[in-house]
Amino acid sequence: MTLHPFAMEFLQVGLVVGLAPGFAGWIKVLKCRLQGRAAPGIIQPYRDIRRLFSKDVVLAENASWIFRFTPYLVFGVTVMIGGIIPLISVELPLASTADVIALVMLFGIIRFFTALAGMDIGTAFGGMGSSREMTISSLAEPAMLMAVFAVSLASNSTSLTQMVSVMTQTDFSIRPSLAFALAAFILIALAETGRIPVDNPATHLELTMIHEAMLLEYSGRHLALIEWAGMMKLVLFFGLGIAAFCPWGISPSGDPGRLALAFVLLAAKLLLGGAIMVLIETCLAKMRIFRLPDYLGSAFLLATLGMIAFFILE
Amino acid sequence: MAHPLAAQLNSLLAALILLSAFALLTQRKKMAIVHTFAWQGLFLAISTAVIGFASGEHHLYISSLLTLAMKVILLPYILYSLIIKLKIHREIDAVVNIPSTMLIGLVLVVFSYHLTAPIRELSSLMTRSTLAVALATVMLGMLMMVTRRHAVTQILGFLEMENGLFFAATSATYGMPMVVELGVALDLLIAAFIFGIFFFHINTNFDSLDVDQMAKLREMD
Amino acid sequence: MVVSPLNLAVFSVLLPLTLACMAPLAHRWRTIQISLSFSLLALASLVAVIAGALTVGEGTVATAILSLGLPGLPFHLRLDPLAGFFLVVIGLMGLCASIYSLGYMQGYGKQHSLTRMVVFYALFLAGMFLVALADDAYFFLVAWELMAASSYFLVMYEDDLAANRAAAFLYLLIAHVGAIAILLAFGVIAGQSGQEGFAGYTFAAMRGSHLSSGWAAAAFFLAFFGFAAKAGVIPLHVWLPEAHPVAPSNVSALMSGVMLKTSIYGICRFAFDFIKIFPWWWGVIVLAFGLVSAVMGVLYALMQHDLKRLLAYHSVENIGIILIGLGLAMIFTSFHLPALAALALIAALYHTLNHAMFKGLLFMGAGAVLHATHERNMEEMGGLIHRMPWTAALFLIGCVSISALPPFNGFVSEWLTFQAFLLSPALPQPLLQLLIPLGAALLALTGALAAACFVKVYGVTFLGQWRGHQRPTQIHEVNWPMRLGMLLAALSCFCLGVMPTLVISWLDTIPAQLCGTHVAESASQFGWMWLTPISENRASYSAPLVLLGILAVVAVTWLLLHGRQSQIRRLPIWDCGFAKLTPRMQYTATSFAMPIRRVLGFLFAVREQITLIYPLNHPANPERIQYRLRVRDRFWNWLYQPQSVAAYWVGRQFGKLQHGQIRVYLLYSFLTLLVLLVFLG
Amino acid sequence: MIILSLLGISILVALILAFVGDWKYAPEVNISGSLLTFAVSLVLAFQVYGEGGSVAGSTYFFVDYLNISLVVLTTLVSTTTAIFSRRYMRLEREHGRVGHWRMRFYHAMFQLFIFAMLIALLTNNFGVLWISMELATLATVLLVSLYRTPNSIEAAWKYFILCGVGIAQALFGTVLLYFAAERVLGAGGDALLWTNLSRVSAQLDPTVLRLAFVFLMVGYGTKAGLVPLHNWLPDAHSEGPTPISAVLSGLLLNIALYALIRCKALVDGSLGPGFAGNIMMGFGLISLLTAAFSMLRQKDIKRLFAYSSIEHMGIATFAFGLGGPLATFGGVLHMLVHSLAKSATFFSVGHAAQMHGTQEMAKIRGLIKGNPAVGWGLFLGVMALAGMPPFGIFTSEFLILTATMKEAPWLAPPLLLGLTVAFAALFFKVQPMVAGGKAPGQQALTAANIPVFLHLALVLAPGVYLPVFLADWFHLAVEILR
Repeated sequence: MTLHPFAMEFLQVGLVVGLAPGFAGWIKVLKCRLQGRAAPGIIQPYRDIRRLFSKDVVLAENASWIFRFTPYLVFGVTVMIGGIIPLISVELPLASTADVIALVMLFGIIRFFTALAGMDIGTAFGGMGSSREMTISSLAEPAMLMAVFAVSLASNSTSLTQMVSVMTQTDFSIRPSLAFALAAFILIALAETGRIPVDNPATHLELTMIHEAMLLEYSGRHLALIEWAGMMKLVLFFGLGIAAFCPWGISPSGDPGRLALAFVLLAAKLLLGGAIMVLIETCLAKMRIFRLPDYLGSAFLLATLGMIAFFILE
Repeated sequence: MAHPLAAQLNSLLAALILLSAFALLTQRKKMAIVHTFAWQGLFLAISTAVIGFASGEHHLYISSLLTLAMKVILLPYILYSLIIKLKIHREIDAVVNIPSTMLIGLVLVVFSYHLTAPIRELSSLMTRSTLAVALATVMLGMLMMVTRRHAVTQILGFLEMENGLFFAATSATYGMPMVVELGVALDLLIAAFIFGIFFFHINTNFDSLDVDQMAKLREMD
Repeated sequence: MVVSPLNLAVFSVLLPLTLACMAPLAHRWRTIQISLSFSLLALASLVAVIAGALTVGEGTVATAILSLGLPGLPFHLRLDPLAGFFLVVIGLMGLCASIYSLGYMQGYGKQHSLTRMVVFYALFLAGMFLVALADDAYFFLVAWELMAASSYFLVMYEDDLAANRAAAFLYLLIAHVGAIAILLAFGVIAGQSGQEGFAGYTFAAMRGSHLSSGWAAAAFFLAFFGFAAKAGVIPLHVWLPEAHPVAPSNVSALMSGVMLKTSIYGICRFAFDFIKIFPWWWGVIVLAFGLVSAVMGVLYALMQHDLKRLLAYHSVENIGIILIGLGLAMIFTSFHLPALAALALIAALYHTLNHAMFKGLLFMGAGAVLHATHERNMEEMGGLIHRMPWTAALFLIGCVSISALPPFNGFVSEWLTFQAFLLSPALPQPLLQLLIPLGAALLALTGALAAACFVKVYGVTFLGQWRGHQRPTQIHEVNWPMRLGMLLAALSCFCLGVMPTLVISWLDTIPAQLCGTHVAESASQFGWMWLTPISENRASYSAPLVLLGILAVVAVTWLLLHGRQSQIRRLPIWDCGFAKLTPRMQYTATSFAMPIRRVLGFLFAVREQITLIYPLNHPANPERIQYRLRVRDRFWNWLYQPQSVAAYWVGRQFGKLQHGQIRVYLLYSFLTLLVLLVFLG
Repeated sequence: MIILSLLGISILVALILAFVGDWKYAPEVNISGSLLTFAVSLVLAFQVYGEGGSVAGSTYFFVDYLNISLVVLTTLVSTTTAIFSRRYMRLEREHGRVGHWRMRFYHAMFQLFIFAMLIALLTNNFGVLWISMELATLATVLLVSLYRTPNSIEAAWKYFILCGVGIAQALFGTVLLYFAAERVLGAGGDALLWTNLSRVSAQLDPTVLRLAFVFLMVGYGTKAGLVPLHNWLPDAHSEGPTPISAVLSGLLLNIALYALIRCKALVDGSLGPGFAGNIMMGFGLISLLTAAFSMLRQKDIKRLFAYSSIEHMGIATFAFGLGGPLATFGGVLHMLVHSLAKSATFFSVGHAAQMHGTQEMAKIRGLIKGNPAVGWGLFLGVMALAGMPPFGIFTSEFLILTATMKEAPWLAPPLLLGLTVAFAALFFKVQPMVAGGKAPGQQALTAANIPVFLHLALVLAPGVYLPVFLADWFHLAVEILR
């Protein structure tokens, strides 16, 4: 027997929504270990979210409906994306609702409204956060697109399922273009998910904040939704990377066995990827904001090299 | 039927006209200029009459009489009386560097000769050789208008051009059709009255007839 | 007479023209004049939309010849899918803007003659319709200049400010230079077609003409120059940020949303209809201009804090995006890849329609803000969302659309453009294979910057707290007609965004006409819900599903979270323990754009100066700090200053000839005579 | 017969006005006289159209499609100008700028001027053409100096001398023409008749004609205000009373150009189109460019439009020089519409100057607010002159440009440069005068609007719709010149 595609769809969404806090916890734990601190434990994020949900909401006097609507929208979009990126199987009914470019734009929605929410209260910090966030993202966008382009050249498609099936079905070959693109993608992903060296998710030092600065005024369930969505976003970026660069194991059909295997492999990849990210974050220091152009410029360079490498070498 | 004598007479008169043109170009005194102009008119009238006699084109007699009346008597008289009335016969009229002016004049004569050469080839008239002189007179008149800064002398230059034209008409084609001759004379008459009026106005507005004073309307700043 | 699309179109032209003649009669009764004339104009626009929609839908071609015009060259009319499409674009925006004007014009006092507005507005509308309908060079130019002149008078509507007059003059001048270039282009084609007299000046003859490559290039680039001057393509854009802000907002909505598009129409006509066969580098040049305009346009927009000026610069950007699509289409055509060309063309046209809608919406919104606050400077605004909820909501839709965020319409066309970019590997030209993707990167940059820019616009204008000096309590929501106009535009933004497949299958006759292929069956092979430009394996996007999915999740979470009881407490903003926060402490538009100004500053002429003002008694610590920032358009000093200087220099030289002394004049004529005699006598 | 009556009426009116010109109803007399001539000219026009071709009045007069259209134009513009000058001169009189005697003089000379131009148009004889041109000049010289201010005297003097000298050269050209003709047609008056000359133009001696045309070009070119012979024109236009400026630019320049194209037609007959054409194209382009750039830095409103007249004359000359049916058609049309538009503009300009008591553009502001009719009249007139469609000038310029693109594409850029600069200059100067708030000390006046808007309507017509009979009318007129 094979699972019905819709079943798989719900399964995957469930996985993303359910495992995201766990993944965040895993990263926290690793980090603490690496930095020789006592770790709160993997399920700490679940506790935080529950606590936040149970709290009342405190709103600034002049918060408008945008401020209150944003968390729901952010959460909704993130879940939607979770249903689109093929993590365990390519046979997702929603997979064809958006190709990579559309996915990037969906992430764009999240950013846009978060930034608006940051401006809504009218504090200096919110504005600063939004301004920096939008700057970084606009500088990251071209690199992102070049990376996508370099990858799409191989499979001659921008739809993720197609990429996955092409890579998994054709026998393995070392592609310099993909290597370059992967390097570029990692740099961009760090920037987009607001990790060191671009942004520090743990800090609340006003002048270094970027992403957090936009969320300063949130509380209660709103904050919970946004935090949760943030964790999912991290997972999804990993998922995107996995689907684009090492999709092996993602099952082409709804056969439960393959699915189980796919799930195990996915978990392994995630844990490994998390570990790598933690290493990066621990080894690097946060950059000054006006060094970012160089950082994202190099990402763009790598992606372009990937594209050129495809035309020249392959 | 071409009288050799008439032809020679005509060339002589042409020479005189050219001479008077140069004289006009270089004279300093107003009165003298007016007199010279009258002389030129006289030569013109005579030559017209001679041509008329020689060629049997009798309407030329009329035009010669017209010339006599206008250019020898009327216009000089008007100018004369104006100069007296406006008391401007003392006014000096700077001529820019006479020798060079004459040199340019000579060049112009040569040039007009060169220009009219082909026409002389075509023409069969006995007066054909004098067309060059006519054109030269026109150009000398113009040169005079360029070099003189006094209203009266400018007018005289203008009238000299008129003479040249008239002479050209007679020498090239034994005179224009009668209508044209009359019309030209009429225009000349009106022109005479107009510049008469203008002398008064200029004199009253600029208290001198020096045209170089009239340079207020200009583009350069 | 039988009701055919062409007749409808002609009706929609005649109605405004007659209105323009009749309007002065009603100048006594202002309200009647407003309501009657603008509702009639709305009707005319509606009819035009219907006519255009029918034509595009059925792909019919209708022609007519009027008894007016030149002896050898009567006015020709032609309504083909391309023209029909632009009729729809113009008509839709005309409809919204006219309804909007019903309310907007109420705001004008007695000191501005309403008649002038009505007359020139009507002429403007009629002119734009005629541009799309004209089928011979003379008629086209007449319509073109009618459009230019009437919009010139509209820009100068509030003519008591010298700045407005200067802007109008600049606009008219550049428009006229463009018109002359277009005239030359027609002249080249007709002159080379070898026809006698006027025969070469009908578009029919131009379609048939076969030019040598050199003359073809001359014709096309003359035309491109002319149309670019109208479209505000960089570096011919300087008039645009001057003229659009000073025009009344209903007019700037039309100018920015629609009038610029007529030049896109012209470029399509010349490239795909008249010349048809051209080398690939034409497309590359168009593409390059498109990219430069897109990036520079959005960057300059980011630096603005005058709301309407900012929107004007965004028009430059979007025209750039449209040109990118056109350029790609031309490249693909020149390599005989009609299917790909069709896709790129569709992308360009789709964006044309979208931009008309959301830019119109945004300008109308800006007009509403202006109407309510009498303020164009964003630094003086803030928190309007509380005062004018309708405008805020509708303006937000415009922002989301122009920032190319799904599921709204801006995204669809930009996504299609990206798809067209990603098809470049199909080109047989290795250089292009490598270079064109970089263009895609620039387009991505543009999109992201646009998003940043509109976060700034919306955040500074509508969110936060009121920064202005006057009491915000005087600010009120705008009247119903204005809301209705904006609502219509917003709705069309939404529909165009959610059902792209339907739109594309409607548009399909145009590539059929210009490129000779269809895209619709491949585009909607997968059901109307999925948009698959090439094939389902290539790329796919389903706006309805995205919308539904997001809405579903949002609804579920909301229900879940509001099932439980938990109240919301409203408190003052946390001031970090400092002294009381004041609205002046908010992030301003300038500060928002600061990082980008720092990063890409070399593209602007930025002048920053900080002066510390010390009190007299103790000069140790400054009491006030003055900060002056001036960001200027480099192109003005580079291109336009020198020209005017040169013109005046030449004028002065000619002036010197006119010396005042009569003898000098005599000398001139004498010399002229002599010279002529010497050389010709 | 009709021709004679046409001329008779105008000279008669001139004589009457010479006696009663300062009478209270003199303006009305003036108007009715012009109106009468206009009516007669219309009759004449229909006769020509009826007989299809040319009507020979007598040996000395003749009418064909070309000159009758100019005759009708002349009488029409003279009528409207008379209507305009009624209001205008009354105001001048109230401001005390002209007295009784000068009013009489003004009216008489006005009609005499019209008379001279009609002769110039209708005559068959090149000699008489010359004479009447001279007469027209002389008639207007004293009108230019009507105000007796130093400037007006200076302007009139320059006008008198320069045009006198120029026209003298034209006479020399005429003599040469006669010389050439005489050898074909034999001596006597008939040798200067256009009707004969055009018949035998092929046999005329080329070398003589070449010389003759140079003189005629310089002579009549001076009257037409072609650069560099134009220096009298701005002064004369700016200093004379406005109605005179209107007819000078609207009519006299046209007459000069008319003489020129007649001569060109002859010369082409024997020399082929190249020779005369190139000279005229050269003069046209130079005039266009010089005038356009000079317009940029004008301060006096009437000088501005004087230069624009030079510019348009340049365009027309260029068109005739270019030759070919399209360009010549454009040229003829341009002459007509330009004179209408220019005189209309001058009417508005005159009132604008009266409202502000100055011709200095910097002091003229807010015309539309002050007097909408004057303001819009000026604005629309300028749009017409700048070549904005759908005004007729755009049509003619369109024709000329298209012909240029066909015959001589490399000449299109300078032509367009000139047009663009002129456009910029006109709008740059006029827009601030028309739009915006009123100038201090602007006084209201009741303007004469009928002439302005009548002209503008007539200018608008050919841009939108040219009746068939008018169209082939012009085509036949063009045929005459080829």
